[in-house]
Amino acid sequence: MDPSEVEFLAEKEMVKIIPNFSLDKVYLIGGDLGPFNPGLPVEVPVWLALNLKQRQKCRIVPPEWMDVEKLEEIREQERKEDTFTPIPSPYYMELTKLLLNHAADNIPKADEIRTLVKDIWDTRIAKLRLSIDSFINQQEAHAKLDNLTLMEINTTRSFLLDSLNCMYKLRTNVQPSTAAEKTMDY
Amino acid sequence: MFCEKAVELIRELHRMGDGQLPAFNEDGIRQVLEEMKALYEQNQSDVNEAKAEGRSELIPTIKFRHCCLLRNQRCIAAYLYDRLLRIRALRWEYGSVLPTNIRFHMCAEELDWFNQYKKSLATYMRSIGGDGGLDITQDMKPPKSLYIEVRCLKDHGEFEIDDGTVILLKKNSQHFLPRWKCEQLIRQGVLEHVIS
Amino acid sequence: MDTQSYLPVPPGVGKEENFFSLDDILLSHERLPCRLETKFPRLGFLEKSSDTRDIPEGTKMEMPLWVAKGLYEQKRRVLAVELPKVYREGWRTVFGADPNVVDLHKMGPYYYGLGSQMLHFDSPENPDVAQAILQTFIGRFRRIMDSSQNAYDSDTSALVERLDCLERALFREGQNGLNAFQRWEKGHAHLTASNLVINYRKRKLADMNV
Amino acid sequence: MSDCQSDHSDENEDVITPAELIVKLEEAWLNEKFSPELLEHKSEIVECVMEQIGHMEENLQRAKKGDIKANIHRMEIDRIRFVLNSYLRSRLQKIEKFFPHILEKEKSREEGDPSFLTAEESVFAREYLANTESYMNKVALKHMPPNLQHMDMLKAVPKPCLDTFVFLNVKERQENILVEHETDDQREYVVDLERGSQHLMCYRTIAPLVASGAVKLM
Repeated sequence: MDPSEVEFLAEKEMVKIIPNFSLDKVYLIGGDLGPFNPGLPVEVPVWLALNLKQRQKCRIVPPEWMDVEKLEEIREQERKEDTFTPIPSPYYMELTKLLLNHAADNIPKADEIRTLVKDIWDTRIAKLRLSIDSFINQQEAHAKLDNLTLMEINTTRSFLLDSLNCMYKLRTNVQPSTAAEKTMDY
Repeated sequence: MFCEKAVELIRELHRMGDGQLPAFNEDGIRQVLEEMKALYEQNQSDVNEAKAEGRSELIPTIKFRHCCLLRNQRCIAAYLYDRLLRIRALRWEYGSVLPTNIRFHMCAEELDWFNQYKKSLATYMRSIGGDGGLDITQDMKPPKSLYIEVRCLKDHGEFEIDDGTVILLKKNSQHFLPRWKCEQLIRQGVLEHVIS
Repeated sequence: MDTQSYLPVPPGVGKEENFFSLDDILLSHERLPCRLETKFPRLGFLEKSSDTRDIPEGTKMEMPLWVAKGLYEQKRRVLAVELPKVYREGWRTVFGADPNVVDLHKMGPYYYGLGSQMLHFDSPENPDVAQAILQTFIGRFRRIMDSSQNAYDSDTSALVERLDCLERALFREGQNGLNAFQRWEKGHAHLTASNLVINYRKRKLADMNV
Repeated sequence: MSDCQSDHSDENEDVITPAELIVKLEEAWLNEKFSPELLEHKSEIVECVMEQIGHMEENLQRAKKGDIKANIHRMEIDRIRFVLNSYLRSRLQKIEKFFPHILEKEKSREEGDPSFLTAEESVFAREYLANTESYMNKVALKHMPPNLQHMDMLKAVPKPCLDTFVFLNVKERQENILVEHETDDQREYVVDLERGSQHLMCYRTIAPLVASGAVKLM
C-alpha cells in the first residue's frame, strides 16, 4: 500500500473546525455534516477541514492529544514499556503531518509537536523491528499486534511479508518431501 | 551446450528489470526454433533406430535432447509471457495510444495482443455498474482536494476543471489547479508539479 | 503502489520453480558438478576435453541444474549430482558459527534457491542442507532488516554486495518501503511522470544522440 | 451477511444506509488489496455505490458554479470513486495474475455456490486467456515440433500462495483458531481472537473469516 493511501484513510478522521461562513447541513453519502455557522465549532472529516483551511474558510482546532504535555507523557510511556502502548489516534502520524503542514498557524508549539511525534514514532518503529526479528528467530506462526497503527505496519509490510514467505518456503524444505514433483521444471 | 540462445533471450529481459520493453528479438526466437527443429529431427531418427535395431543405449541421449527441447520451450514461453506483462503495463502507464518508438519494439502479434487487451479492458469498464461504466485507469492515486501549482511542459489546448472553468494549457504557462485533475497529465509528462 | 504496473512473475523460492519466472530460469542455469552413470551416445561434442563421438559412462562434467533435474531418476541412475561445496559439511560448519561473515553473493549468488533445488536429488545430507539454509536465512535476517531500514550509505552498499539474490530482493523491498514513507513524510507528495514514461524519454534522447 | 450485497437472502434483506454502504466498500477494498487470492465479488456493493454517485452527480448538474456545497459533494464523490476504482483495479490485477486458476475454480464451482467473478470479470478473464494463448501459439508454439505445441497455462502460471502472512483486525470474537506452529507440526496451538484485536498470521487459517466478514485485513 502506498503511504498516500494510508493518509487517504486518515483523512476520514473527524476534526473540529471553526468556520467563518454559514451553510446549511450538507447531506453527504457518507453521513451528514454541519450546519456551519461563523465562529461555532463543528466536526468535519480532515479532508474537508484541509480544503476549507486552504481556501481560508475556517480555523482548525487541533485534536486534544496534539498537545506538548500530553505527547511528552505518551513518549515517556512508550520508552518505558516494551510493548506498544495505546496511542490516542490510530492515525497519529498522518494527522500530525497533515495538520502541521496545512494548518500550522492553528496549532500552538507546532515544531515541538512535530519532534515529539517523531520521537514516539521512532521508538515504536524500533520496537517493531525487535519484534519482527524475534518473530523470525522463533519461527513463530502468530503474533498479536494490538495498538500497532496502519502506517507503522505499512512501512515494513512488503519486506516483512516477503521475508516470512521466504522463511516459510525454506521451512517447508526441512519437512520430508511429500509434494509431487513438478514436471515442467526444465 | 544447447539452449544458450534461449537463455540469452531471458537475460535480455532480466537486465531491464524496471519493465521497459526491449525490441522484439525475432532473430533470437528464430535461432531457438531452429535448434529445436534440429534436436527434434535427431531424436526422431534416433528413436526410429532404437526401435528398429533394439539400440536401447540411445535412450539417455534421446532423453537428454528432450530435456533441451522442453528447456527451449520454457525459455521462449517465459520470454513472450514476460513481454506481455510489460506491454500490459504500458496500457496502464500511457493510456491506450502508444508512442511510435514503443510500438516499434513490438512484433505484429504483440500489437494484436495489445489491441485485444485494450478492447477487453474497455468492454469490461463500460459494463461496470450499468450505464456509462467506470474508467478504472483513472484515479490511480488518492484524490487530494487541494490545489497545486503546475507548469505546462507542452501545448495541450483547453482543459476543463471541476467547477466548469476552462483554462488554456500553453507551453510554459503556470496554473493553480485541483490536484486530482492534474494527476493524469503529470503522469503523461504534459504538466509538471511545481514545488515552491 | 498501483502505478508500478509491471509485475513480473516472482521466483518460486524453495523446491518449486515458477515456470515463467525469469529469475528461476537463470537460477536453473547454474552449473552443477555431475558424474554420468551411463553412456550418452552421439553427444561427445558437448564435452570439450575429448573428441570422441560418445560421452562415456563415468565422465565427470558440469551440467546446468535444468539438465540434472530433467535426467535425474531415483530408480535408474543416469547421473549423480555432487553437492556444491557451499552446501557441504565444511561450509555448513562455517555458516553455523556465524552466517554473517560469508559473502553469499560470491558463494552463490543463488545460495537459497540452488540449495533448495539440491533437495530434488537424493542424498543422506539433504536434511542437514535444508536445515543449514534455513538457519543461515534466520541468522542473517537481522542485518538485512536493519540495513534495509536505514538510509543507503557506503556501509550498506558493502553489505548488499555480499547478499545472495533472494536477500537482495528483500533488501530492495525494505528500502522501497522506507523510501516511500520518507517521501510521504517530507510532505507535499510530489506528483511525477510515470517511471516508464521517463525512462522511455531518456532512451529516446540517447537514441537521438547516436 | 444480510444486506444489499447478498443476492441469495432475499427474504431477510436489510436496508442499509449509504454511510454503511461506503464502510462496506472500503472494507472490501482493503480485503481485496491484502488477500493473496481473489475474493468473492461484491457487485451489489459496487452497483449500489455507483447508483449513489450517479444520483448525486445528477443533482450537482443543477448546482451553480463555485457553490461551496456542490464543491464538498464533488470532493466526496472523488474520494468514493477512488476507492471504487482501486478496488476494481485490485481485482482485475489478480484476475490477470492468476487467470488460469481463477477460471478453473469457476468451472468446478457447484451450481448455487457463490461465484467469485462477476459476469463482466468472467468475460474479461476468458478473453485474457484466449488472447494470451492465441499470441503464444502464433508467435512460437505452432512453430515448434509437434509434441511441444501445447502448453498448459495452469501449470505455467503460478497459483495464489495462500500460505502468505496477513495483518488482520477482528470484528467478531473467534474462539479456537488453529495456528500451526512452524517449527513443529506437533505443536499446533489455538488462539482466541478478541474483538478489536490485531494479528499477524497465515492467510490460509483465517480465509473463511475474511469471507464471512468476521475479520478484516489491514
